[in-house]
Amino acid sequence: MAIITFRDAIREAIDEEMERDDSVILLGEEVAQYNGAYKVSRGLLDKYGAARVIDTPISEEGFTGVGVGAALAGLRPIVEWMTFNFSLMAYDQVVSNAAKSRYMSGGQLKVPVVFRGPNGPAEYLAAQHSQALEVIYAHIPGLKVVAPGTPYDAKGLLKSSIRDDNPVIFLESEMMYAWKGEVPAGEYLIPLGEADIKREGSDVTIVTFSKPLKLAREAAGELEKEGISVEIVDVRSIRPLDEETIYTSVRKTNRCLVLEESWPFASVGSHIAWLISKNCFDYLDAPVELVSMEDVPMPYNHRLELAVQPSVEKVKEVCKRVLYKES
Amino acid sequence: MAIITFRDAIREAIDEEMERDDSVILLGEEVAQYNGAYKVSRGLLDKYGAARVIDTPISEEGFTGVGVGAALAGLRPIVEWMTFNFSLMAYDQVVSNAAKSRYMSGGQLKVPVVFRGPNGPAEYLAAQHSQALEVIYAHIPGLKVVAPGTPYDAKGLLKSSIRDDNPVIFLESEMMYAWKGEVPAGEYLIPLGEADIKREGSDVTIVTFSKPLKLAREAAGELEKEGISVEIVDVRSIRPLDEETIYTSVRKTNRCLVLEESWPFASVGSHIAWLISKNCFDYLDAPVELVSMEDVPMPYNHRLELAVQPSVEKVKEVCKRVLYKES
Amino acid sequence: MPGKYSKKFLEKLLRDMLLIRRFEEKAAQMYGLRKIGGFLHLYIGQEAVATGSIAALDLQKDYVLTGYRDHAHALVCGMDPKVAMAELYGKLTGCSKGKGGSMHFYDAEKHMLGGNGIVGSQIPVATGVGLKIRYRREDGVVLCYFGDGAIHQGSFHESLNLAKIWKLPVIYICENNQYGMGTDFRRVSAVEDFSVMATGYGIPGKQVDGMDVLEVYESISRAVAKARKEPSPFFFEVKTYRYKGHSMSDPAKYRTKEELEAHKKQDPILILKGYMEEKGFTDEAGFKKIDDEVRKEVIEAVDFSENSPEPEEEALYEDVYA
Amino acid sequence: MPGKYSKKFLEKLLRDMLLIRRFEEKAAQMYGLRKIGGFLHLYIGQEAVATGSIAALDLQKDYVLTGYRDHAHALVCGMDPKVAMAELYGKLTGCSKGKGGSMHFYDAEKHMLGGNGIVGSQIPVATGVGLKIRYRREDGVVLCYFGDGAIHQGSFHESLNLAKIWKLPVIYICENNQYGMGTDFRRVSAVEDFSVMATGYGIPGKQVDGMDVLEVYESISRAVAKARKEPSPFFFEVKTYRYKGHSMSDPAKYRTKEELEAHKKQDPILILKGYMEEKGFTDEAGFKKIDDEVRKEVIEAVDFSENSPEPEEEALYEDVYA
Ligand SMILES: Cc1ncc(C[n+]2csc(CCOP(=O)(O)OP(=O)(O)O)c2C)c(N)n1
Ligand SMILES: Cc1ncc(C[n+]2csc(CCOP(=O)(O)OP(=O)(O)O)c2C)c(N)n1
Ligand SMILES: [Mg+2]
Ligand SMILES: [Mg+2]
Repeated sequence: MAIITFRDAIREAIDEEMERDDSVILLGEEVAQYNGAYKVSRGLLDKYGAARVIDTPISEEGFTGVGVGAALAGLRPIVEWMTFNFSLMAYDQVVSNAAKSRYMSGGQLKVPVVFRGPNGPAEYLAAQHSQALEVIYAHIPGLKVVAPGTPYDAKGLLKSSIRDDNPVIFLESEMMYAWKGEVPAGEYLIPLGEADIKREGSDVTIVTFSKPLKLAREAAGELEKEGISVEIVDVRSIRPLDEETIYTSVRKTNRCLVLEESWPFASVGSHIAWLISKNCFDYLDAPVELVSMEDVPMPYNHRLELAVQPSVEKVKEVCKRVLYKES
Repeated sequence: MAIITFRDAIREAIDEEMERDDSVILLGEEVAQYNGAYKVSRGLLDKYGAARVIDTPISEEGFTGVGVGAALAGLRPIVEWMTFNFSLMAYDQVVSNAAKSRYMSGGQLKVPVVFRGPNGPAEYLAAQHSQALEVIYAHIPGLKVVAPGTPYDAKGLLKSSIRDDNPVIFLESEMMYAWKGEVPAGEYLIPLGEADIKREGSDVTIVTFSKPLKLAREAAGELEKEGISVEIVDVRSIRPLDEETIYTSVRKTNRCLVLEESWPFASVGSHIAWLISKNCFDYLDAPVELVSMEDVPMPYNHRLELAVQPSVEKVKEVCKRVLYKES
Repeated sequence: MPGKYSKKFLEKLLRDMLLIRRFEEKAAQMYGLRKIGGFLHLYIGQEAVATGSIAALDLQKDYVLTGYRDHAHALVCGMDPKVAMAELYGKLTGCSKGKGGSMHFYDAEKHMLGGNGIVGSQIPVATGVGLKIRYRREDGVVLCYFGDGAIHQGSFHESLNLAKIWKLPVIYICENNQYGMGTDFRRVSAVEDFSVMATGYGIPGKQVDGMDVLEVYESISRAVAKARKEPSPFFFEVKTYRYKGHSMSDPAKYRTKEELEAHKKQDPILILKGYMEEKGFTDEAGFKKIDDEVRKEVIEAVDFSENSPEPEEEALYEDVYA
Repeated sequence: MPGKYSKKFLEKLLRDMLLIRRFEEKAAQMYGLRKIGGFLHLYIGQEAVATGSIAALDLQKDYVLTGYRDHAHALVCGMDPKVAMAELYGKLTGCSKGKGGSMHFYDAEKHMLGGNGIVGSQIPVATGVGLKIRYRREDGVVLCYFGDGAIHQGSFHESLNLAKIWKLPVIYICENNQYGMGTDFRRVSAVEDFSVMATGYGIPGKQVDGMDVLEVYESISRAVAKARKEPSPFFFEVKTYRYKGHSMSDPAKYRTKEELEAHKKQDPILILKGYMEEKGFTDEAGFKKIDDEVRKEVIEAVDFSENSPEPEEEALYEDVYA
């Protein structure tokens, strides 16, 4: 299998879907002539032309709503938010229109639009540019929310998202774009709503999604050397959430931590932690723990910004805590 | 003690604070000449004049940002959102500026602004007008979020919120405005971050806030007749959250349900439910349950919209479930 | 313009306006009887705007999007008054199966894409519909309606710029009925003549008398014809007036009785009726005949709604996802 | 305008522009050495805009807010270059204690209220500062800066309308440096002359040559004087050019070398230098003296930053709440 970057996996997904279906278009800031702020759309303007790969002004509310309208009218727009931080300006369009048009019209309409771009912190970007904002979308019925952690998953899930008849929020990450992984040459689809066991283990379950998957894997590797066997459940899509796969794992290991990179208060992670606490109540040998961002805005200073984020050390420490081991 | 409405309690708080401190101003759609869409600000224009009670155009992003800027510059604006649904248009201003200016400036600035208005469903208003949106604010460090359930708490908490040097999101409810309760004549303040035991009991704890407090009380009254003793913890402020009062109650009753009216996925309620699951792990005799809105947009039809929302019946049923009683 | 319009065409306009008026009068009555709840925003007084402008469309290829004051637009697009009334009743037979209510009328088949309860929120959506038309090289246009209150939303500004740079066939229609809820538009608007706002986007802007259905029809028709040939946006400020309060709960104390009465003298139905009488196309009896037919239709709509079933509780979970 | 400006005043302008340029050249160098990380948006080429406009202010009563390209505005407001450089280094001695970085310079005492990383997000905030001035019946003004990219945000539209209806003393300055990131403004703008956009709000709008610090100073001074006397908003499109990429990671391939070189011939520092030479206020030696002083200051700023402590980890939890 080819080893390609997460960035290329995303591009391949978009490219293949644009090739396959001329109702797919891409719009956003700098997606065309600049080839994308993070070069995800490199080459697509040349291949598909300016009618299908469309540079927008800095008008997030406007072009997000345009994506909704074009979808209502029959296209399958992919809207790139340069980062999710800027989607705050377009939040009304997503919540009021994308998520609700179908319901409010009694099923007459559908809204096949994908909103995608980097979410979560990168480096040295400070408070306004380093937010993991998945919860503001995951909370809303009518939306789907997808959060791949590998190039393979990214491609298969994005293709499914583009073909989905519902509005899908697709989370990427600036730091992940350069990550590499195996991606098969031919076409494949990964259905939304299926978690994936990224590592089998018996002592403790780590439930995670998106970028922190890497931390989970690294921590699991190190813990293995200490004789601790970690199972990793990568939920991959947050909404719909594959609860059964999570519970099956936790009922086996009896111990669990949830790992994410957003703020902890009312996060996707704390929700999953409650679901497990409730649905695996009789199986849990320890409370379900959460490793997340610290509950503060992101500072610019690098030492501080690292301290704010989840880390391999933090994951290992909390794994030991749920195992009641001194660390 | 005088019996007054929630609406009047809010107005009294605003009135007293405007009287006390000329840096307090009120702005929002229809707050002045129309006396407020829900008549909360009745009489304030006459008393304080158009320089302090300011009608805005329908420009939520604009006037919310104006509130932030005026606060940065030394005023204490109270910004009324006609309803929280419309605050989606201003979300960037709250998250990017109100919540972060202090941190990003290394503590140079402060942002003493209150954003208030009705949150949650009323009646027959359908999907875009019936959202309980507290979680999109509660998730954000730098904000405080306050959610009174009685006129007494509303007045004391709003006065504290106006005097607070931080941005405070203050949740009211259209349905609550006409509710009546005892409010003492003189000035009093209720500190943010203190929960209140609204009813003592021994069998099960209901943790709640805002409008659903009423359901909790009604359910508790009915359950008492069935020999079930319910303790009600009204958290009153969501951020900061008074965790200790919650845990003390649950460690006593050993059973708990959290009651709210927002969607359940990654809600304030599911977060509290996880906190309890974790921090009262050794005390819980049953999983912590959540009673919330159903996970769907709000339908217009009245039968459906009632079915969507938490009810006394649902609360009673879930109380019995956590007590392992057949209902 | 003698002989410019056929009797048939004028009768259709008259019938549409009468249908809106009688439909809403009945809805208000049913609201009083608590058959209908929540917000009910009446269009009475503004009938000429939706009627005259949508008359310029071909709904095979054109589209309509508006705000929450949307009954008229749906009816003129051809929504069955039964289905419309049933939606107000929250019945399963309503256009949105009782899930939408007054603010959320949709008729996908007739290209009426809503109703929107969030002021200004439909403007970018309508712009996106225009993008689809342009992308597909169709010769349709979009009519995007919003109020004088909505014009101060950022969504207006962003959309007009987008429509201009992408040459989208979207006709933006500000229905200036003088008030946004209780607020006289002059109190919250930097300019009194909104048509100048189009200048900032290099878009043609025009004020139109919205009480005269033929003036509306002519202005919009011209823009539609141009946009069909060479896709590009247009902006209209249509001056109109609502006779009722903002919604059923608004006593409208912010205006004088004299002001209201003065506007009622410019009633769009009476103006058209007068014109038709002049042309010899109608008389009292002819007018009454149409009015009676329309009234009957509205009564049938009420009967239909009364006798329609409510949605089952399970319907809650349907239509969340496709 | 012979004799209009004192030598001292012109030297101050020259020094400010040189300080910006040398400060940023050094910052770019330190970025290359990885002493500074993240986004670093340089103002080089645009110096005349911040310098000329802020020179018109009295920062006892006036305020400045801008976007993420904010070093210049902070320095001209009087922020110590040491404190500015230390912020880029993320040091405790930085203006924001190392928490803000390049995009978040603040100097509350000098009324420089930021730096903002979200395009257009500062515009309503600046408008709110104007509201405070008006409410307190002060005679201050606010300068609100934003880019050609920001003008298409809804926040611009909403703010200008608010400022007009409330008569706020806010001077909106669009720094049109021709590009928003990689996008030539003409590609995404319905109009080429942004000053016409002011018409839609009944606000005076004017284009200004932003490479000529005195033209900037004069235009803004006049507006400041008017707004002090009778509070009201103004809008300026200041035409300028950035020599560097959008941020350090941008190779700026979207423009030709010729275009860049042509603009460099209009260098704001050289223009002022030439003017001062003409007036006999400076010569090569005099210019070099100021430049050397400024360069020394910048080196001291680097030394200061190098030797400053990092914040302690506990600082994380500080400054979240007041
Ligand atoms: C974003 C938003 N803000 C506020 C409201 C509440 N609201 C509903 S209608 C309305 C007035 C709108 O006036 P206008 O645009 O003139 O339309 P009209 O009602 O006159 O048809 C307001 C403030 C809303 N629905 N959405
Ligand atoms: C709301 C928002 N959208 C997008 C971005 C990413 N971004 C940062 S700067 C920029 C270009 C801004 O251009 P302009 O306003 O002309 O300012 P300049 O950089 O030229 O000074 C973009 C798109 C952002 N920071 N905020
Ligand atoms: Mg109106
Ligand atoms: Mg620019």
